[in-house]
Amino acid sequence: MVNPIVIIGITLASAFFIGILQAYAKVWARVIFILTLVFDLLASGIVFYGFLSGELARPISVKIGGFPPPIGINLLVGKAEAAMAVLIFSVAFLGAIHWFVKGLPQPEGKAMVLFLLLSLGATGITFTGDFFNLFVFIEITSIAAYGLVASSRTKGALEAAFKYMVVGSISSTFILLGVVFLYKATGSLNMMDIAGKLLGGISSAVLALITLLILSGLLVELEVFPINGWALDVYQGADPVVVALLAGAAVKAFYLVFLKTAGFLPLSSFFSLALIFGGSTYLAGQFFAWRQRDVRRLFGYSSVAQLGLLILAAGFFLNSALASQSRLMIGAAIVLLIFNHSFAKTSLFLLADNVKGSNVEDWAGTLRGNPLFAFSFTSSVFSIAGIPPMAGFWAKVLLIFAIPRQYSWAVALILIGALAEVVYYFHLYRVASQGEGKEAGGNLFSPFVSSLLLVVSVPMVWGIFSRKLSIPLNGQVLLLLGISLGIYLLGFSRPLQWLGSLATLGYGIYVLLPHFKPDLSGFFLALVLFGGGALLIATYPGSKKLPSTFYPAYLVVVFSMAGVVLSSTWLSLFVFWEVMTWSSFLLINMGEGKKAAWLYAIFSAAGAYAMLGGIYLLPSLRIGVGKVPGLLPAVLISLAFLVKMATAPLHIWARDAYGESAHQFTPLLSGIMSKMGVFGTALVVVYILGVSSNPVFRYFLGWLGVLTAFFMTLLAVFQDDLKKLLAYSSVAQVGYILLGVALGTPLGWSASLYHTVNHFFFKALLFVAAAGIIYRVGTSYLPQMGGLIRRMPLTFFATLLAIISLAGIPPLSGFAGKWLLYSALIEKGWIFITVVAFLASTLAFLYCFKILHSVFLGQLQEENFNVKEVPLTVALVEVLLLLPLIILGAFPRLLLDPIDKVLSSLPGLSPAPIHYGRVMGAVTKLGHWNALFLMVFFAGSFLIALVFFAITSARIRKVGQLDVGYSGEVPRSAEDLHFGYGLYEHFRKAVGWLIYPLVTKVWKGIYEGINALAEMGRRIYTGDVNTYAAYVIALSIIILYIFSGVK
Amino acid sequence: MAFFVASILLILIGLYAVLVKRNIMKIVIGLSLMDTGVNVLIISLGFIRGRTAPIVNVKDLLVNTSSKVVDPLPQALVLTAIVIGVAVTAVALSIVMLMYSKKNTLEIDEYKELKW
Amino acid sequence: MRKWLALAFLILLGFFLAKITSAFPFGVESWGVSKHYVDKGIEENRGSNLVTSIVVNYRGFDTLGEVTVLFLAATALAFLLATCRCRRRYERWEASLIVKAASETLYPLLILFGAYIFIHGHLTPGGGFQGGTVIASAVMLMLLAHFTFHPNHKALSTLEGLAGMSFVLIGFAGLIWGGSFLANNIIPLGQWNRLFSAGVIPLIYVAVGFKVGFELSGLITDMMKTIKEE
Amino acid sequence: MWSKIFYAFLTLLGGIAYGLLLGGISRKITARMQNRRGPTVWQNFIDLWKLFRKKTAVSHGVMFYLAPMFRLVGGAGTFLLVPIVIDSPYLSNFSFGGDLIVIMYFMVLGCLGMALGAAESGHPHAPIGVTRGLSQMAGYELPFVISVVVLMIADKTATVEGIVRAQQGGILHWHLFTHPFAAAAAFISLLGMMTSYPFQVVLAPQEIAVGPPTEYSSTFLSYMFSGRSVFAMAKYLLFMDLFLGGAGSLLEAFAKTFLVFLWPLFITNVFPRFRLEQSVRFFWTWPTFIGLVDLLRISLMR
Amino acid sequence: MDKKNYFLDEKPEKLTYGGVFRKIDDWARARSLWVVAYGTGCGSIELRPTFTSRFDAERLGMRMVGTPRQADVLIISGYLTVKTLKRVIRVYEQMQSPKYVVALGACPINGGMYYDSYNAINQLDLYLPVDVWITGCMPRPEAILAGFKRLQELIDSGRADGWKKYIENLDWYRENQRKIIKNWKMPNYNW
Repeated sequence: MVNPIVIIGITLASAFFIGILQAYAKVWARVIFILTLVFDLLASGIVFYGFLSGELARPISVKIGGFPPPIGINLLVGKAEAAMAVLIFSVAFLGAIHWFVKGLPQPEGKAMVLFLLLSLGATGITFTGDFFNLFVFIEITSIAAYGLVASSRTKGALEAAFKYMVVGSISSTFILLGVVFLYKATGSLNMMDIAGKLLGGISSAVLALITLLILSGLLVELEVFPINGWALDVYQGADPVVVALLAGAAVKAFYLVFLKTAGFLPLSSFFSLALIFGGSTYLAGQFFAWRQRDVRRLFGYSSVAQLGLLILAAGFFLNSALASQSRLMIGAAIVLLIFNHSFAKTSLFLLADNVKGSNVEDWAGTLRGNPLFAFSFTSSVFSIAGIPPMAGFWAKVLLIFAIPRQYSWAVALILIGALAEVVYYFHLYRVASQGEGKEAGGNLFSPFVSSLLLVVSVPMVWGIFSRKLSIPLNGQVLLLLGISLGIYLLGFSRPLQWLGSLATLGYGIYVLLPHFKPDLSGFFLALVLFGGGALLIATYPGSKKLPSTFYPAYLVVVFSMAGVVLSSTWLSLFVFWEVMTWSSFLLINMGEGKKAAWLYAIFSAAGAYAMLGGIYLLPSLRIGVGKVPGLLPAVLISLAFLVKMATAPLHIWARDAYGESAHQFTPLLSGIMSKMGVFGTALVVVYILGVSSNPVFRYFLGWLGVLTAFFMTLLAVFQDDLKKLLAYSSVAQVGYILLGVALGTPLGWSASLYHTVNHFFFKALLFVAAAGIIYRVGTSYLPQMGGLIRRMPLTFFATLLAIISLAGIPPLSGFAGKWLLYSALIEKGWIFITVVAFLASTLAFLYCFKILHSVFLGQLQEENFNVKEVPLTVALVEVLLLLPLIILGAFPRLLLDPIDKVLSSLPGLSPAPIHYGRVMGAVTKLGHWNALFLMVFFAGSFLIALVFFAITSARIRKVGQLDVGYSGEVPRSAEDLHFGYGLYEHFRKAVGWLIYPLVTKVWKGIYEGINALAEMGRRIYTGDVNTYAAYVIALSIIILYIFSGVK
Repeated sequence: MAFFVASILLILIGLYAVLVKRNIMKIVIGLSLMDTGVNVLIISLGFIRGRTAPIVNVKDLLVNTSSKVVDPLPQALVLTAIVIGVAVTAVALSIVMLMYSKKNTLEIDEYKELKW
Repeated sequence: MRKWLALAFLILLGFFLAKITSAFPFGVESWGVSKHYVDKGIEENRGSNLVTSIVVNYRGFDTLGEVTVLFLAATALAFLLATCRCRRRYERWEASLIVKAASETLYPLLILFGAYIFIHGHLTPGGGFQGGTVIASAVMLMLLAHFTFHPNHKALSTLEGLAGMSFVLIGFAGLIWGGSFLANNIIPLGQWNRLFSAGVIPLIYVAVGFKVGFELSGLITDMMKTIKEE
Repeated sequence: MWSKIFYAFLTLLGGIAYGLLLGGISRKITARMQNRRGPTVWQNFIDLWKLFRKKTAVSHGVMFYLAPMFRLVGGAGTFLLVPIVIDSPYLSNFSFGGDLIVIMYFMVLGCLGMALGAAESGHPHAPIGVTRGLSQMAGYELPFVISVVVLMIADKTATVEGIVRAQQGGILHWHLFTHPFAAAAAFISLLGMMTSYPFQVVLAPQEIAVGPPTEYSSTFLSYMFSGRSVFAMAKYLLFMDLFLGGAGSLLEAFAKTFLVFLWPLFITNVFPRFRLEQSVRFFWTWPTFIGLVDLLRISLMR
Repeated sequence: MDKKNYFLDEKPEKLTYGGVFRKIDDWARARSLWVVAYGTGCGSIELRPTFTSRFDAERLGMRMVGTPRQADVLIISGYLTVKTLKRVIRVYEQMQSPKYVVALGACPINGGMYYDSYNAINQLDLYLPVDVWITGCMPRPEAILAGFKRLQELIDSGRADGWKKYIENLDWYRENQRKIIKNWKMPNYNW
C-alpha cells in the first residue's frame, strides 16, 4: 500500500528537481515530469484499488510530523479522495501528453513545474484533513493556475488570468478568514476534530456565519452563478490543456472539499443553500450557453452547469432527512457525474484545441472524415448530455430517482436543464457533423483516450446501476445490442456489413422467438423485428455513401425498439427508449438535413425528459394496472410518445427529420419507430389512464390525433419534396392511430392496431420506393420527376397499391382501418372528430394524387431518360410489402383475429364487437362490410370490362409522350408540358390560411424568446473585474444574511 | 478592539479599491491591503492581554507556559499567510507587467475582451 | 453611483465581519490546540521559539506548502516574464558612488545577517523566511545600486531547487526512519535553548532560509532584468 | 347467386341507360332555357355509340389504357352498392357488400383511376383538371360528411338500408324534413359533386378543354361516358336513399332520382361559375354552417 | 440524348370500313358530329351564331369540343396561311377516324381575295381531304348549317371518306405539304 503522503512528497520533490534540471538537461526534465505523473497515477490507483478490493475499509489518516491529528496536520484519504486523486492524475496525464505533442510553452521547464504543482495542489486539496492546510493547497492550486492561464498564448488569456486572480484572492481571503475564525471558535483546525466538536449541528449564529464565510469562498471557486464570470473567461481565454486540467480535475477537487466542509460543518441551512445555488447555476449555465458562439466558452457554460448540478446533488446528499438508500444513490450519481464530466470535458477541451478558430461555425465538418475526432466528440457529447449508454445517463437517472417526492420541482429543474443542454450541445454536434469535410488537428491521442475511458466504462456502469435501480433490462436485447455494435468492425466492406446485419437480425428473431405471444408487446415485437428485417434488405443500395456506423446504428434502433416493447418496467422502457432515440438521431444526422437532426434531438429529448419526470411521479415502476394519482404522470409520459408520433403541436421536427434522414433509414423511422409512440400511448391509456376512465383527457388526445391528421394532411398537399410529403402523410396517419387509441373502445383499438400494421406496410413501401427512386433519379424534388412509370413500372405498381391503401380506398387493405375507425367513432359518438377525420382523409386524396402524378405520371423529363428500375433489393422489398396489402384487403381477418387476441389480453379491453357473416362480411352494430366480396367483385368486373374493352375497342396506337393535342403546336420539350410546379396552387388560395406556420412560429418564438432571455441574462458577465468582484461581495453578503439567520 | 476595527477597515479599504478603482495596479494594491488586513486580524485574534511572545528562552517561561505567553498558532499561520500574499502579489505584478506591455495601459476598461 | 454601491456592500460585509469578531473578545485567553504546543512544545521539540516549532514541526506540512507557493510564484513569474516584451519608459540614472560603495559594504553583512536569522530560527524570533527575505533584500540592494550586478540565475535556481528538495528529503527521512513524514525524531533533539537543538527544525529552517533567499533574489532579478533597456 | 349477379348486370345497364337519358334530358332542358330546340333526349346514346364505334384511338400507356375500366367499374360498383329498392331481393343489388362508409370510399376508386389515366396522358390540362376536381372534392366533402354523420348518428346505423328504414312512415319522416339543415348542406354539396355550375371549373371546357379526359378518345371515352352516367345515377340514388326516404318500388326510384336530378340542373342553368378557391371557400362556409346546425342539434340532443 | 419516344414515328395502317354495324355506325356518326373548336381564319366568327341560340347547331347533334382527340369534324374557317396549315395538318392528324373536313368560304377553294398572297395557300385539297365545301365570303350560318346537312347526308350514305383517302394517299399529301411547308419541324406522323 502506498502512503498518500508519498504521492505529495514525490511530486513536490520532482517539481523542485525539474526546477533544477531544466537548466541542465531538458530531456531529463521531461522524463521526470512524465514519470512523476505516471507514478502518481499508479500510486493513487493502488490506493483506490485498496479501497475497492476491501483491503482498506476505513479512510486512511496519515499523520505528519509524528503528531496525532488535532495537534499535527493529517491527511485524510478515503475512497472518494483516492478516486479523486486517480481522476486528477489521469486528467493531468492526458493533458500532459497532449501538451507534449502540441509543444510545450517556453520555458518548458517552468511550464512543467506549474503543471505538476497544479495537479499536486488539487490532490492536496483533496487529501488534506486540516482547514489551514486546505487553504495552503488552495493557494498552490490557484497560483499555479494563474500562472498557467496567464502564460497561454491565446487571446485574452492575460485578462482572464487577472480576473481569475482578483476573484480568487477575494475567495481565498474569505476562506482564510473563515478558517482563522473557525480556529478561534473551536480551538482547532483539524476537520475531524472540529466535526466532532460540532456533532450536534451548528447552533450559534457566529459559527454559522463562519461556516458561510468558508462556503462562500468555496462557492466562488465552484463557479456558482452569478460569480462565475471569471471562470467562463478562463475557459474561453486559456490554453485548452490548462482548462482541461482546471475544469476536469481542479474544480472537482474543490467540489469534494465543498462536500467535506459542508459535511464537517453541519449547517442547517446548507440544504436550501445548495439547492438555490446549485439550481440557479445549473439553469443559468444551461440556458446562457444557448447564445454562445465561442465553443470554449460554451463548454465553460456547460461545465458551470454541471457544477451546479453537482452542488444541487450535494444538497441532497448531505440532507440527513433523506433515506440512506437514496443518499447512497445520490452519492453514486455524484461519482458518475464527476467521472463523466471530467473525462468528457477533458476530451472536449482538448478537441477544441485541435480546431482552428473558436466559433461554433469553425467546427463545421470537423467530424467528417476524422473518425477519431468523431468518436471522441460524439462519445463526450453524449456523455455530458446524459445520453445512454454513457455514464452520464445513469447519473441523471440515479439522481432523479433518489430525490424524494416533495422535491419534485428539483427534478423538474434538472430535467429542464438537461433539455437545454441537449439544445446547445446538439447544435454544435449538428454543425460539426455536417458541411464540408474539414481537416482538424491530429493531436487526438488524449481526447481519444479520455473518451475511450468513457466508452469502456459503459458496460461496467450498466452492470452496476441497472442492478442498483432494480431495472430488469432484458439481457437478450442487451446482448443483441452488443452484437449490433460489433457490426461496426465489418466497416471495411459495406456488403459484408449488410449481410452481417441481416444475420444478426435473423439471430435476434431466433433469440426473441419466445416473446412472440398474442399480447401487446408480442404484437409490436413482431412488427419491429420482421418489419425491421424486411426494411434492412432494402438498405443495401447506396449505403456506400453512408458512414460505416450506419448498420450498427440501424440494428441498435431495431433492437432497442424490441427492448422497449419487451420492457416490464417503465424505467427499462425509458432506457431503451433513449437508446432508440439517440441511435436514430445518429441515423437522421447521416442525411443531409440542415436542422432536422437537431430539432429531432430537441423534441425527442424534451419528450424523453418529460417521460422521465412522469415515471418519477408514478407510484410503481412496473408496467401494470395500478392507482395513479392525478393526470400529470400520464400527461408527462405520453408527451414522449406524442413527440415520437409527431402529434400536432410537437410535429415540427418530423418533416425535416423524415425528409432529410438517410434514405435507407426513413422507412424504419416512419413505418416502425413512429409506432413505438403508438405502443407507448397504448400502454399509457391502458395502464395509467385506464380505458374507461379519464374521458376528458382521452377526448383531448382524440382531438390531438384528428387535428394532427387534418393539418399534416393539408401540409402534405402543399409539400413539394417527395420524402417530406410522405413524412407529413406518415404523421397524419399516425394521428388517426392515436385517435383510435384515445377512443379506448375495443373497436377503436382494433382500428388502431390494424392501422398500425397496415400503415407500416404501405408507408414503408412508399418510403422504400422513394428511396429507390431517389437513388436512381438523384433528387427528391417532385417537380423534377414525372413520367417514371415508363421506366419503373414495378415501382409504380407497388406505389399505386400503397397509395390506394393509404387513401383507404377499398378493396385494398387500407380501408379496413378506416372503416373500423369510423365505426368506432360513430359508435362512441365523437361527432365533431368524426367529421374532421372524414375531411382529413378526403384531403389525403389530394396528396395521394400528387405523389403518383408528380413522380410517375405526366411527362418523363429529359434528364431522367436513362433512369432504370429500382435496384433488385428494393424491388424485392417492394414486392414483399405489396403482398400483404392485397391479401389483407381480401382477408382482413388474418390481422383482425390476432388483434382480438391482443385486445383480450389487455385489462379493460375485450375483442372488438364484430361478428363475421358469410354474406355481409364483417358486421358491427352500426354497419357491415364484406372485404372479400368487394375484392372479388372489383377484380372480376374489372377483368370483364377489360376483356370486353380489348375485344371491342378501336384500333389503338400507342403514341409518344409529346403526342398530345396542343392547339396544333408541336411541343418542344417534356418540361413545357409537365405540370409539376404549384400543383395545388389554386387550393392554396382557398385554404392557405390554414397552413400558416403558426406552430412553427410559436416554437420558434419560444426558442427565440429563451435566446433573448439568455442573451439578456448573460450580459451580467460584463467582463469587468470590478463588477465580478462586486458580485462576489454582494453574493457573500446575501449568503451571510439569508442563510445564517443573523438579523 | 481597535486592532479588530483597524484590520476590518483595512480589509474593507482593500476591497474598496478592488471594487471601485479602474486601474489595474490599484486593484493589485487593494488585494495587498486586504491581505495585510487579514494578517493583522489573525495576529490580533491570537493576542492575549498582558502576555509575552511565545519564545521560551528564559527558564521562567518553562513552567506553566500557557499562562504566560500569547497564542503562537495564529502567528505561525500568519507567517504562512504573509508568504502566500507575497507570492500572489508577485504573480499579480508579473501579470500586470505583461498586460501593460501588451496594451500600454492600465485602465481596466481596456481589458474587457472576454465577456458574455 | 458605483462608489456608493460599493460602499454599501462593504459596510454590510464589514457588519458581518464585525459580528463575527465581536464573538471573540479581544485579548482574552482562549486556548485551542495551541495549548498543547505551548505546554508540550519544549518537551517535544526542544526549540525555544514556539512559533518555529509550530511552523516547522507541528504544522510543517503547511510550511512545505508555503515553500512550494513561493517556489511556484517564482516559477510562474519567471515563466510569464520570459515572454514579456517589457520596456522601460523612463531614463535610469546611475546610482551615486556613495550608494554604490555603501551597498557593496552592506551586501555581505546583510547576507550574513540573514544567515544568522535563519540559523537561529528555533531560538530567537525570526526564521527561514525572515532570513531569506533579508538575503533577498541584500541582492535587491545590489541590483538597485549596480547596473552591472547580475546574480548567476542558473546557480540561484539550482540552489533553490536543492534547498526545496532537501526539505522534502528531510520529510521523507522522517517517514522512513521516524514513522511519519517530517517526523522530528530522526536525529537527537538536543538541549533546550542551544544552537544544536530541536532536531531537524534548524535543518529545515536552513533549507527554507536558503530557498526563500534564493527564490526572492531570483524573483527580483527576474523582474528587474526583464525590463529591456531602451 | 348467379341470378343475383345477372339481375345486377341488368340493373347496371338500366342505370347506365337512365343516366344517359337524364343527361339527354338535361341537355334538352338547358337548350330550352336558352331558347333553343336542343338535341334529342337520346343524343347521349347516339354519342356513346359513335364513340364506341370509332375506328382508331390513341393510348399513352398502361394506366391510360386501364383508367376507363377503373372509371366504369368504380361507377358501377358504387351504383350497385346503393340499394335502389329497399327490401327487394334484386333491386337492392350488392348493398350487402358494404355500408355507407364503404360507399363513400368506393366512390373515389373510379375517380382515382381516371385521374391517373388522365395524368399519364402527359397533357398539362389533365392534371390541372384533376387537381381542381380533387380540391373541389375537399370542398364539398365537408358539408356532405357533416350531413352523413348527422344521419348516421341520428339513425344509429351506418347502412343505407338502415337510414332508409328510419325514414319510413310518411313523407314527413324523410330526412329532408327531419334534418332539413343537414339535407340542405348535402344538397348544396351535391352541386359540387355533379360539377354543375357554379362549381364547374373542374371541367371548364373553354379553358382546359374538358379537363382530365382531354386526351381520351373513341372507345376509351365511351367507357368514361358510361362510367360517368352510372356514377351520376349512383349519386342520385344515394341522395334519394339518404334524404328522400328511399324507394319502395322501381317507379318511385325513377321519380325520386329524377327529383334529385332536377336540383343541380336548375341551379346550373342560372349561375355563372366560381373560381376554384371561391368554390372551396363557399363549401367550407355556408353549407358547412348550415350543416353544423343539425350537427349541433344532434350532439346536444344525445 | 435519346428522344425517340417523344413522338410516334410510324406510318398509320390503312383502315377497312364495314362490318355488321355499318349502317347504325353511319347513322350515329352523322347525328353526332363533334366539331373541334379551332378557328383557323376569319370564318370562325360565323361559327359562334351557328352554335348558339339563334341557329342552334346542337339540334343536329353537333357540339364543340376542345380537343382534337375527341372531335369528328375539322372546320377550316377561311384562308389558310402556310403557318396555319402546319397546325391544321397536325390537328387533323390527331383526330380519330372517322373524321371529316369542312372548308368554309372561298379562300380554301382558290385562295379567294388572297389568291396572290405570298403566304396564303390557294387550294386546300392538295393538303387535306375535304369532304364538304361551303362557298361564300363568308358563308352565313344558314349556309354552314346547310353544309353540315350535306355532310350528314354524305356520312349517312357512306360517301364521306376523306379520312380514308388521306391515309391511302398519305405519301402524295405529304409531298404536297412538304412542298409548301419549307420548315417541316414536326413529326412525320402525328397520329
